[in-house]
Amino acid sequence: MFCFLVAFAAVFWVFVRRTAQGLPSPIRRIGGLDALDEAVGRCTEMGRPVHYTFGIGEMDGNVLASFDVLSYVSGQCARMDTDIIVTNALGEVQMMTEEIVRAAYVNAGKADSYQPDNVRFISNVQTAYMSAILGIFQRERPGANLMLGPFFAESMMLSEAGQQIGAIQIGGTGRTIQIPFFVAACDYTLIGDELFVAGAYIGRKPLQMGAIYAQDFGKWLSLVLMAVGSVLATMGINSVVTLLKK
Amino acid sequence: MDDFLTRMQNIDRRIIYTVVFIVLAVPMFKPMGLPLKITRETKASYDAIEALPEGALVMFATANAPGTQAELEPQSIAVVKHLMRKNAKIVFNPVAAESPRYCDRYREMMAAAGFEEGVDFIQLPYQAGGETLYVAMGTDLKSAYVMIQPGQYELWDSIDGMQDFDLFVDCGGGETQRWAIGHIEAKYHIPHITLITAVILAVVQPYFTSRQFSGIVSGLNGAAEYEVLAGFPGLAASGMDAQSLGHLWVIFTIVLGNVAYFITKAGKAAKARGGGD
Amino acid sequence: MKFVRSSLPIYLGVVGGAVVLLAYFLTPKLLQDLSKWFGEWRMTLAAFALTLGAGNLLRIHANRIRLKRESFAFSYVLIFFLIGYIVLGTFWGRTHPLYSYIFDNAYQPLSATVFSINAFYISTACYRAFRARNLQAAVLLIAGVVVMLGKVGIGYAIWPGFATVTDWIMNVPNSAAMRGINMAAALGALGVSLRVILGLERGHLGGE
Amino acid sequence: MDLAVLGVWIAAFCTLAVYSFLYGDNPVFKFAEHAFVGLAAAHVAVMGIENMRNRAWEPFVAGQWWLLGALIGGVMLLTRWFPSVRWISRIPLGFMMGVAAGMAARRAIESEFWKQIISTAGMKLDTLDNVLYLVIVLCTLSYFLFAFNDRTRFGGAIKSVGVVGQYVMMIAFGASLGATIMARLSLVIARLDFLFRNWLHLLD
Repeated sequence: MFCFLVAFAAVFWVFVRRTAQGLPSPIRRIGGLDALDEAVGRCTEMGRPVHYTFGIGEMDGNVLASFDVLSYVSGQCARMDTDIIVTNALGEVQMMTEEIVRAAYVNAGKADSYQPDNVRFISNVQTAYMSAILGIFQRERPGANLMLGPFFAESMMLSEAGQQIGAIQIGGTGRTIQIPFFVAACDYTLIGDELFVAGAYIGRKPLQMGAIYAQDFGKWLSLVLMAVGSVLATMGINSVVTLLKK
Repeated sequence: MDDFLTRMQNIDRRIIYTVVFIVLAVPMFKPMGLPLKITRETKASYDAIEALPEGALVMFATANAPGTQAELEPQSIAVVKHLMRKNAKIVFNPVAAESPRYCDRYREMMAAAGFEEGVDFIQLPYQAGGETLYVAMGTDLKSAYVMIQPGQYELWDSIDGMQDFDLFVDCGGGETQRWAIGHIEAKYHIPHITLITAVILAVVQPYFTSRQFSGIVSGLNGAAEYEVLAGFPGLAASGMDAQSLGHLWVIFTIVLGNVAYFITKAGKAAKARGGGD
Repeated sequence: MKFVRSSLPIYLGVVGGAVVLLAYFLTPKLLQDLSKWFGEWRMTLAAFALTLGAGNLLRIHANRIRLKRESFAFSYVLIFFLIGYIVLGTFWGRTHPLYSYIFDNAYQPLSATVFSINAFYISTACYRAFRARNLQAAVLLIAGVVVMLGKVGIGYAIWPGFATVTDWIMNVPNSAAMRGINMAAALGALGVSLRVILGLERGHLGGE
Repeated sequence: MDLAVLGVWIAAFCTLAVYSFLYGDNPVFKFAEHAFVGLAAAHVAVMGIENMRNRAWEPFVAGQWWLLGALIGGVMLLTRWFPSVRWISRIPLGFMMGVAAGMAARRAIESEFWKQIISTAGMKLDTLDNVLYLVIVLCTLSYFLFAFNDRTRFGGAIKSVGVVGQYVMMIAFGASLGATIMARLSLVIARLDFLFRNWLHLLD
């Protein structure tokens, strides 16, 4: 396993280097990410704010990946003069998002339009968070509801509440159990890994593209290991499993 | 007619909600006594506790919160009662900010049954940190709880680390199960059973198949089954009828919506072909 | 100074992440100790951050009152309960009878009821989502309805096979698909984390 | 009226206030919502303060010097309130992000990736279910291959395998939803039980 980690990191590094020198980079399309501009555009037309949330989960890979998207979306909002409301459940994520949204406004040359009160800490208590969002949806009527991060049971409630006010909704999480709820109530859903490649997909920076290649390498490796392993296991040879357990 | 069909496709949500209320309330007054099937996951949990030696050491980590109490509280009470019957020594460990209040109640329950605090059971203080806390417990239990002074609890002094435990019970509706097996089961291989909300059963079940969890009690059904197995008639069994009836109503609305949808679609297709009205 | 401002946070992240990750595989005592300390530090820092969050909430609602925003009167309610409960819990402790009384009779029912709204919302969401608009939606619908019927007695009365089919769907296609999604997501999480641990992620904290 | 009865009435008011939102937003719900958010934030802050004291300050005073790091970091976080020095708070934030990434990587690789490969690779293909299981895992995973050009023949093939994966995922999502509805209903049952039994005494 450690060998895998080292190999993964090495592949990662090599691909980052190579994409920096300019490697052609085809990626398949991801509908949910293409829809981000549509969502912001719609809010601009309707004069409604965009709502962005990470859910109430711990600061993990989902949150780190979602930071990339937030950075992009808040930049778009700044350019289009559309408000973005970010609601947070974790103290440290609140601080990070303040930094990100502020930086996006500065980079867009709209430092003056940044409104600190729109990046809001609500509560890390799930139900208190939910009730506050229900209120915000009813009173501030966001035209788009972007939910990307480690979601728990709030996924169902937020997406249904957003549906009721007619917001265009994009949900995405690596927490597999919550994906069905997003599929049921959102216009677009980022399934699992699609969230993690979001940064690369939007930004197309060499570093992030490198990550996609390394992840694909990991997937190919596991595909082969599983296929070969179980065929061998059927023939009574357990060498792949023994090797992996080392 | 068309108007009616269109309306069946978009029933006002308030009507759906009202009927949900009614179908859930009625069976509470008029129970129907539908039969209960015991799943192997619940049975396995019961067996794991039944197999414990007298006076076994158990950690009961709980992330119970008001949002999950409808399902987790009946389960927890049944399991704690069962552990009490086995005279187990229990370390209650609230791992979410709202959980200490629940542990208070389990302690009161044990104290009322004649168990002695500090000797037979203790409650650890809540700490923020989530997964970090599980890592810390797996690394070095004692230093994860530096605030407990030596001599404060007899039971705590007799414990060196996670390896001393005979059973780890993890209760929660979120991520704690994965932390428990990732950072504690993976390292010490002590039996783990988990009490969960029914929603997350689909993700937790693979860990039962792979034997990382010895048992799963899931949802109100799981609680009712456990109550039946252990012979404590209780909270959960009474809610089962209401649950089934509410479920039928939801199925009914789905069928209605689809039938209306297809009739309208067929009608439109007929018109497109030039059929008369 | 520029280093401290923009690079130090990133390097500290590199050190923190690398130590925690490597301590999982390597055993030197120093590494293990450091990893343990870092974990403890993060827990304490998380506590600080939470308290700061309450401060943010206070500021926003104070601003609402100051600017007389829509329905600002309710911000007084929020601030009253926020400050009152903090004072009660900090100076008299969480074991004070009044603290527990409020927790049991207001906090807990509020929380449980808000959560139970999920039951209503899922019923309307399924009513809309489970409609065979296209082939994918049809697949979703069929799997959903079969499993729903497999879970209740009446399904068994219609056709005893529903329970068997439900078990099969849950154990084979559902479990296998979830495993595939999980594995891909785990690699994604690993990729995102490595970007931080290798110090390649400069976007979020490096700005001025 | 004694305190316990009053408590039940307060709880019943809270329950009904929240359910009133199902009909539409209204002042009673607004009151309940704001009170709840305030209480919840306070409860968490009380826990946080308690943790700072018993987790960092007291053990530090008792001689665990290494906790100094956490205390300094905590004070640095507090600089957020002062705009001129708020950049200082980024330093502990960077550290927290790093440790979070380390933890996430640890769990991702071991229990969610590696063990799952082992479990799948060790599966004997002696039943139809097992063959199907393997095929589904492979198809689903293929859906998440991103770096290919679907205009080549090879890329087209991967894409079609991924489409199969997509359909299987729809089965899984439908099944999960179907399995969840009933469980969610139990949440309302518990509230109704409270209203009918403890408040209105309609049930014994």
